[in-house]
Amino acid sequence: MTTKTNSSTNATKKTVHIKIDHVTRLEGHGSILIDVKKGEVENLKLEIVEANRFFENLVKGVPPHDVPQIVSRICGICCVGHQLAAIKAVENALNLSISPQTRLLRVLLNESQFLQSHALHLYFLAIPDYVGVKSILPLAGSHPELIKKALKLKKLANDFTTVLGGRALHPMMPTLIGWRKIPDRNKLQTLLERLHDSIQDIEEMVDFIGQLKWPDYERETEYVSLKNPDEYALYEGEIFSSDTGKSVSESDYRQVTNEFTVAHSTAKWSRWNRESYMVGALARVNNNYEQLHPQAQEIANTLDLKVPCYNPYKNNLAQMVEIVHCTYHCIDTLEQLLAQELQLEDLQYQAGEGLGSSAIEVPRGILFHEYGFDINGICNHADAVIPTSQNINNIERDMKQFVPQMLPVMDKGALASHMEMLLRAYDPCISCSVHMLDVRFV
Amino acid sequence: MKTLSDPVKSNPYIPMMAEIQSIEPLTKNEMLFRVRLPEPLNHRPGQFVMAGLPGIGECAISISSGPESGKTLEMVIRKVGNVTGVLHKLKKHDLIGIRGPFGSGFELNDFHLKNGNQETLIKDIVIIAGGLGLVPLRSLIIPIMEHKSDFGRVHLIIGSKTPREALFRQQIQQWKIHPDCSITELVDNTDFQDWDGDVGLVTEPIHKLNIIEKNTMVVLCGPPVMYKFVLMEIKMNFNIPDNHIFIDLERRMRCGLGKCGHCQINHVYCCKEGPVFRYSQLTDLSEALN
Amino acid sequence: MNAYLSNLDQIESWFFNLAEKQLFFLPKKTQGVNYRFEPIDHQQSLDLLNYKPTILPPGKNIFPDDEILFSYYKDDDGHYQFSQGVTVNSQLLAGVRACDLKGVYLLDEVFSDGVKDSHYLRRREKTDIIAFNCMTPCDDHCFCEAAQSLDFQMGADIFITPLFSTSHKGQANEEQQCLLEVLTPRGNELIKSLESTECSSPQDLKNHAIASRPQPFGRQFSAPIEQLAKAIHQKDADSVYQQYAEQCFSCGTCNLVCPTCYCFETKDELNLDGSSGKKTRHWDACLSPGFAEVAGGHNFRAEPAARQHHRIRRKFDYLPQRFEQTFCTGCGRCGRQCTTGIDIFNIVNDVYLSVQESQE
Amino acid sequence: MKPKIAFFDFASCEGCQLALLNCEDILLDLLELVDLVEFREAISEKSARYDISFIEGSIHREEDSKRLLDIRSRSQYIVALGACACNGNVQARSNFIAPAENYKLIYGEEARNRVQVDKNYWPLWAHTRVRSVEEIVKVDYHLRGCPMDANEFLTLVKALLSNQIPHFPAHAVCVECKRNANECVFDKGMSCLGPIAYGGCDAVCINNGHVCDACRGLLPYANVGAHNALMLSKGISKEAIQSRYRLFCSAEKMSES
Ligand SMILES: Cc1cc2nc3c(=O)[nH]c(=O)nc-3n(C[C@H](O)[C@H](O)[C@H](O)COP(=O)(O)OP(=O)(O)OC[C@H]3O[C@@H](n4cnc5c(N)ncnc54)[C@H](O)[C@@H]3O)c2cc1C
Ligand code: SF4
Ligand code: SF4
Ligand code: SF4
Repeated sequence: MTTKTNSSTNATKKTVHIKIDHVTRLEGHGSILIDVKKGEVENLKLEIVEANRFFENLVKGVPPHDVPQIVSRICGICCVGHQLAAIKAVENALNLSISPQTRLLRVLLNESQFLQSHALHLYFLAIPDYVGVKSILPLAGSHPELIKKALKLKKLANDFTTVLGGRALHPMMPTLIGWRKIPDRNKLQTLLERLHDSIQDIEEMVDFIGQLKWPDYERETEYVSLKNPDEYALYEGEIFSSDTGKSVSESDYRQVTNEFTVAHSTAKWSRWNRESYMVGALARVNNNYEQLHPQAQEIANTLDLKVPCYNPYKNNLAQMVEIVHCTYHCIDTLEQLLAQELQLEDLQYQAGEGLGSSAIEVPRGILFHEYGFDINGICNHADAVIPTSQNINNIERDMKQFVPQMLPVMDKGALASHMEMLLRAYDPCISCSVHMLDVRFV
Repeated sequence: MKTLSDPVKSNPYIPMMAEIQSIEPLTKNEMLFRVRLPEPLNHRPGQFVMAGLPGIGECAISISSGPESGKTLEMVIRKVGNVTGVLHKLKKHDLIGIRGPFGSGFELNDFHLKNGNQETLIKDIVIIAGGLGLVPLRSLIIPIMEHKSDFGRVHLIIGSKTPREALFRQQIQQWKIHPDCSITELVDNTDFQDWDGDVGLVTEPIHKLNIIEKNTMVVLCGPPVMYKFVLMEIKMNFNIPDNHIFIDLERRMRCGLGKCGHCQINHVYCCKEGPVFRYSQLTDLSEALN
Repeated sequence: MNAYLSNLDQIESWFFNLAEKQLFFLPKKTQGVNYRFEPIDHQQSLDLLNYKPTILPPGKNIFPDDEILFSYYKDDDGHYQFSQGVTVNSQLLAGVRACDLKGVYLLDEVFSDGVKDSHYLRRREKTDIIAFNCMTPCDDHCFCEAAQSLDFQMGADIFITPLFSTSHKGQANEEQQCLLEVLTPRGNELIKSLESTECSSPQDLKNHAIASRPQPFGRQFSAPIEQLAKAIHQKDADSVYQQYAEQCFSCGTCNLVCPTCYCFETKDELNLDGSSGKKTRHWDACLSPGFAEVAGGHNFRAEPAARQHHRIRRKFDYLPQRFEQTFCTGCGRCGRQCTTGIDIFNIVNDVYLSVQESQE
Repeated sequence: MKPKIAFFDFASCEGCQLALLNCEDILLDLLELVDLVEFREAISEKSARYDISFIEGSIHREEDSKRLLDIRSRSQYIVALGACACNGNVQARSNFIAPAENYKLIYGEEARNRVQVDKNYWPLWAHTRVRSVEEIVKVDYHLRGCPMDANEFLTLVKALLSNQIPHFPAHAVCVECKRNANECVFDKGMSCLGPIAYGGCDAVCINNGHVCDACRGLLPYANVGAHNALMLSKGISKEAIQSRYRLFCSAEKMSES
């Protein structure tokens, strides 16, 4: 990270130039550029400088079952989400249906990634900001017990993904229709016990987070998430907006994202009912609070997270709440799964022409995938809209409001670090966001 | 089951730990290690040990000291890779793991003037060493020089790439004073350094040897490429029976016990039947000298 | 030693019984077409009669991959303290076919030759074997009769011969009677828990069963094995090795699945603390390109053909010179599992034919 | 002095760095032994010289290769971390599509024109071929796979910490299938790139019911001709075989055939 700041201070008529190249503790490459002349924000840009990888083109020409394996490589942190989104979209394209066993396994797999991603983001990437250190390393010295617990939870989440998926990164067991190999029963049993044991640790972590101070900043925006009448929507649902209070179906996702490009970003931008919207943990908790596990609602209370919450920094609190929700929900789901005999299913399918899309909630927000296949069942169309690319627009707007508001009370250093913290609070995943297709200019 | 009746007590893979008494750089990449063993090796000339460090690895290293060296073991180790690289970083008093001695080695009896009960007169011993080949042969030359009167004439041809790489020059100087001992030292190339020996390949002095063919023993050790040319030169000039020619071979070795299979040359194991072979043993081993 | 008669049902319950007391391995069907020696499982059906040789031979249970040769730590005075490796538990391998039994026997010979390999021998001492005689060739790859391992029974504690036709699974005649020959004192212990009757004329029954087997049994070489060995010993067949080498992936599968391959690589591992660690050994394969490479980069068998040549001669020439036994048991694994379809049976035959031709 | 270790990422999913963060059991012990000076994903510190630089990701733009050259000049050892760095990974598939076409497909013609006008951001978009790290600088060691194998990572770090030369045997995935007593994928009626692919992953995909797609790249001695013939003999079409070869190994020679 290089932070260049020059300013000529004249009380309120500040001139500030801030450039933060390659923001650290961030998945992917992004830079922040802020130019304030005489108290007026002249230029504020969130630059996404990640190199292009053109994923939508990469999947063209491959058979259906290879699609999830390729798009898994969009992002390490979100690999499970991308795989599941792709699997669902391909299944929709080819009209394939799945068994209840497969659905349970997918729900568990998806939530294992919530546990792993949220734990990683909170403890390794975000919390150091609030404790005032540069990384997790000094925390290992000052808060050894906390770090050990965080590592333990992360390990549990990784082992969870590994047992369900074959490995923690780019798992290979899930595929179209079902599972290539059935997870080991004894290992699932052990996981269940470990999840029970982890509750104590999680509560202690909640206590720690509860003591942190969050910047006092609010900006009301549109919150978008999936909604499902039967459950706290993570694996599937309709796309819901807090602005309209209405939902559209996953196949109509383009109505929501309305992507467009800006020159300073290799990732594309989105907007729906107003100039920008927010997805992610806070949006989900805001929209679906009632369906959270009762224990998670209680924790939200303890953490003083009241819905609707308009403070983007508190996305971190929403992540903590979701850790609690997923832990309890995984325990219930695992028990349900273990109550039945697990069967290896026939994975033969008929590949042919079709177009299908899907929406799934991943740690950072809603993820949309869409694929098309020709009559030989070879992929000829792909589209993916990633949570971060939906959020970037909103992040930049948050910053644009934050800077003038705080300019009188903050020096340039504090301003710069609050911008970084804000960016990190969204848990943006920039690697993911740099691959869009099919642009319509609005 | 006959093979299993005697209980196995010892673990042949655990090394004994020897203390380094001195380390002496000989050339840029070769060092002479003198180590003190917990018990005498009782080796024959030409045998080798597996030297290394637990946790790091082992490699085959020839014993360079004479058979009467007791608990002291001398090895010359060239730094070429993993294990040898780590050994080169050791210091005096450090420990080094040793297993062995392994391999056939030389039977000193074969070289005695009066060769055992066969009563053949071994008048001439020709020893040709190329590069690091001198290291194992030193364990043969030392006992010969120490009991010179029991042996006939000794002809040493010692080749190195450059003067910088010539090994044991002082000791060779001392060998020269023995009666009936001719020593030719050569380098491929003087590389602009002082050099009082000859310049050329080890094959060049061979035809000049003054020997009684049927009473001669020849010993060769050097890099794989050397053998073919040296043997050709010997065969062209002399009629020495194949079983009077000894060749010291090198292969990759992992166990030293004739099990791991890496050092196999056709049906023989280099670590068991070798590394010293009579040429007569090798003539129908297609892989030996390729 | 004694012989007994019993039937398959009784043998089955005997196996489950024995499995209560010790680690008990039995061939079990995989999800595809293969079998594997696995700890006995109560839901499994006994597939003794028709199972085709397992992916790995049972001898690998005595010579496991990644075996610890020793572990060590440096004490406070800087002295190395060594320990032997892992403790060895007793195990029982049941349903071992004659070819694999011979494989184990050959490993016994190898590891007790010269300096004894304590690791193998300690495991072997704690391994009981209940072997099984084949009444039909297991599949098209088998050539055990030609390789002289059919009916091999040395090294087994108990040797079972089915006294009924096994070619039609399920609809077996009589009551699936088997002859059990007890070959060791250990076998005598094991058989105590079997419901059986003593047999007074085992040899007659066995001869009769053997005589009713299909003839010839499995694939047959173009000449007796002694003549093949002689041909292989000669060097004229380079073009045959070359021809097979062109198809070869140098993957080493053929070595790794072979009951008589035992080459290994050792690995020294240091723990993160820098002062403790272990030495392990891993199966290695002479077909793998780096097998004969030495420091400095010289490779004594750089060409795939040289490696094939080495493999074939090791089985039919080199090791037989040392141990007076062919080191191919005819189990057919290498041909069955070679992805590119190279079958040692064909190489050996072709080498023989090519040497014959060149001599005419 | 503890060795200075740095991680740099280029175009990748950053999964290899994550794979390291996932080694919870040894992470803290490991951090005792090394001085982690650059790890953008988890810390915010910097250093001028590095003993071991781990490079993750493939190289797509001129500014990336400049940055890589600079890292090389400041590092004692360069380790290519993961399939992206070692052989371009799946993104190298785009080498079969002309760059201009890529832009058009992803961003649309108009976006391209607009970008060309705004010179400030031009380097961000100046995309060339997808290249492996070795195509640009000398690589001392490769940690192959997508993602890299944590055990191999540990082997490498332990070796370098104890002055050893890390060694990764170049054997096929089949070797590890045998060590795991796996049933061969071909016996299950599917096909596999294991016979020509670098092992070292413990055949993890096959252990878990999948096939090998050669994410670790091709063995230097891979007998591609024989493999191609094998695949054809299983009734797989030429196109399907090529698509398979190009899944992870597009940067390699065989897929050009
Ligand atoms: C009988 C005999 C006597 C010898 N005497 C001497 C002597 O007196 N002095 C002397 O200096 N040398 C001697 N050598 C040679 C010495 O054994 C080698 O130089 C030594 O093995 C080098 O080991 P290293 O670990 O340093 O090199 P390595 O790093 O092991 O390199 C050796 C070769 O093995 C390969 N390799 C390395 N590690 C592995 C692994 N883990 N798995 C697979 N392949 C690997 C490498 O590709 C390389 O080609 C002798 C050899 C023999 C056989
Ligand atoms: S199994 Fe087949 S392809 Fe593999 S090394 Fe052996 S002969 Fe070659
Ligand atoms: S060489 Fe092949 S057929 Fe012979 S014993 Fe080995 S695996 Fe079986
Ligand atoms: S499954 Fe693949 S890697 Fe494994 S043995 Fe078969 S071909 Fe080789």
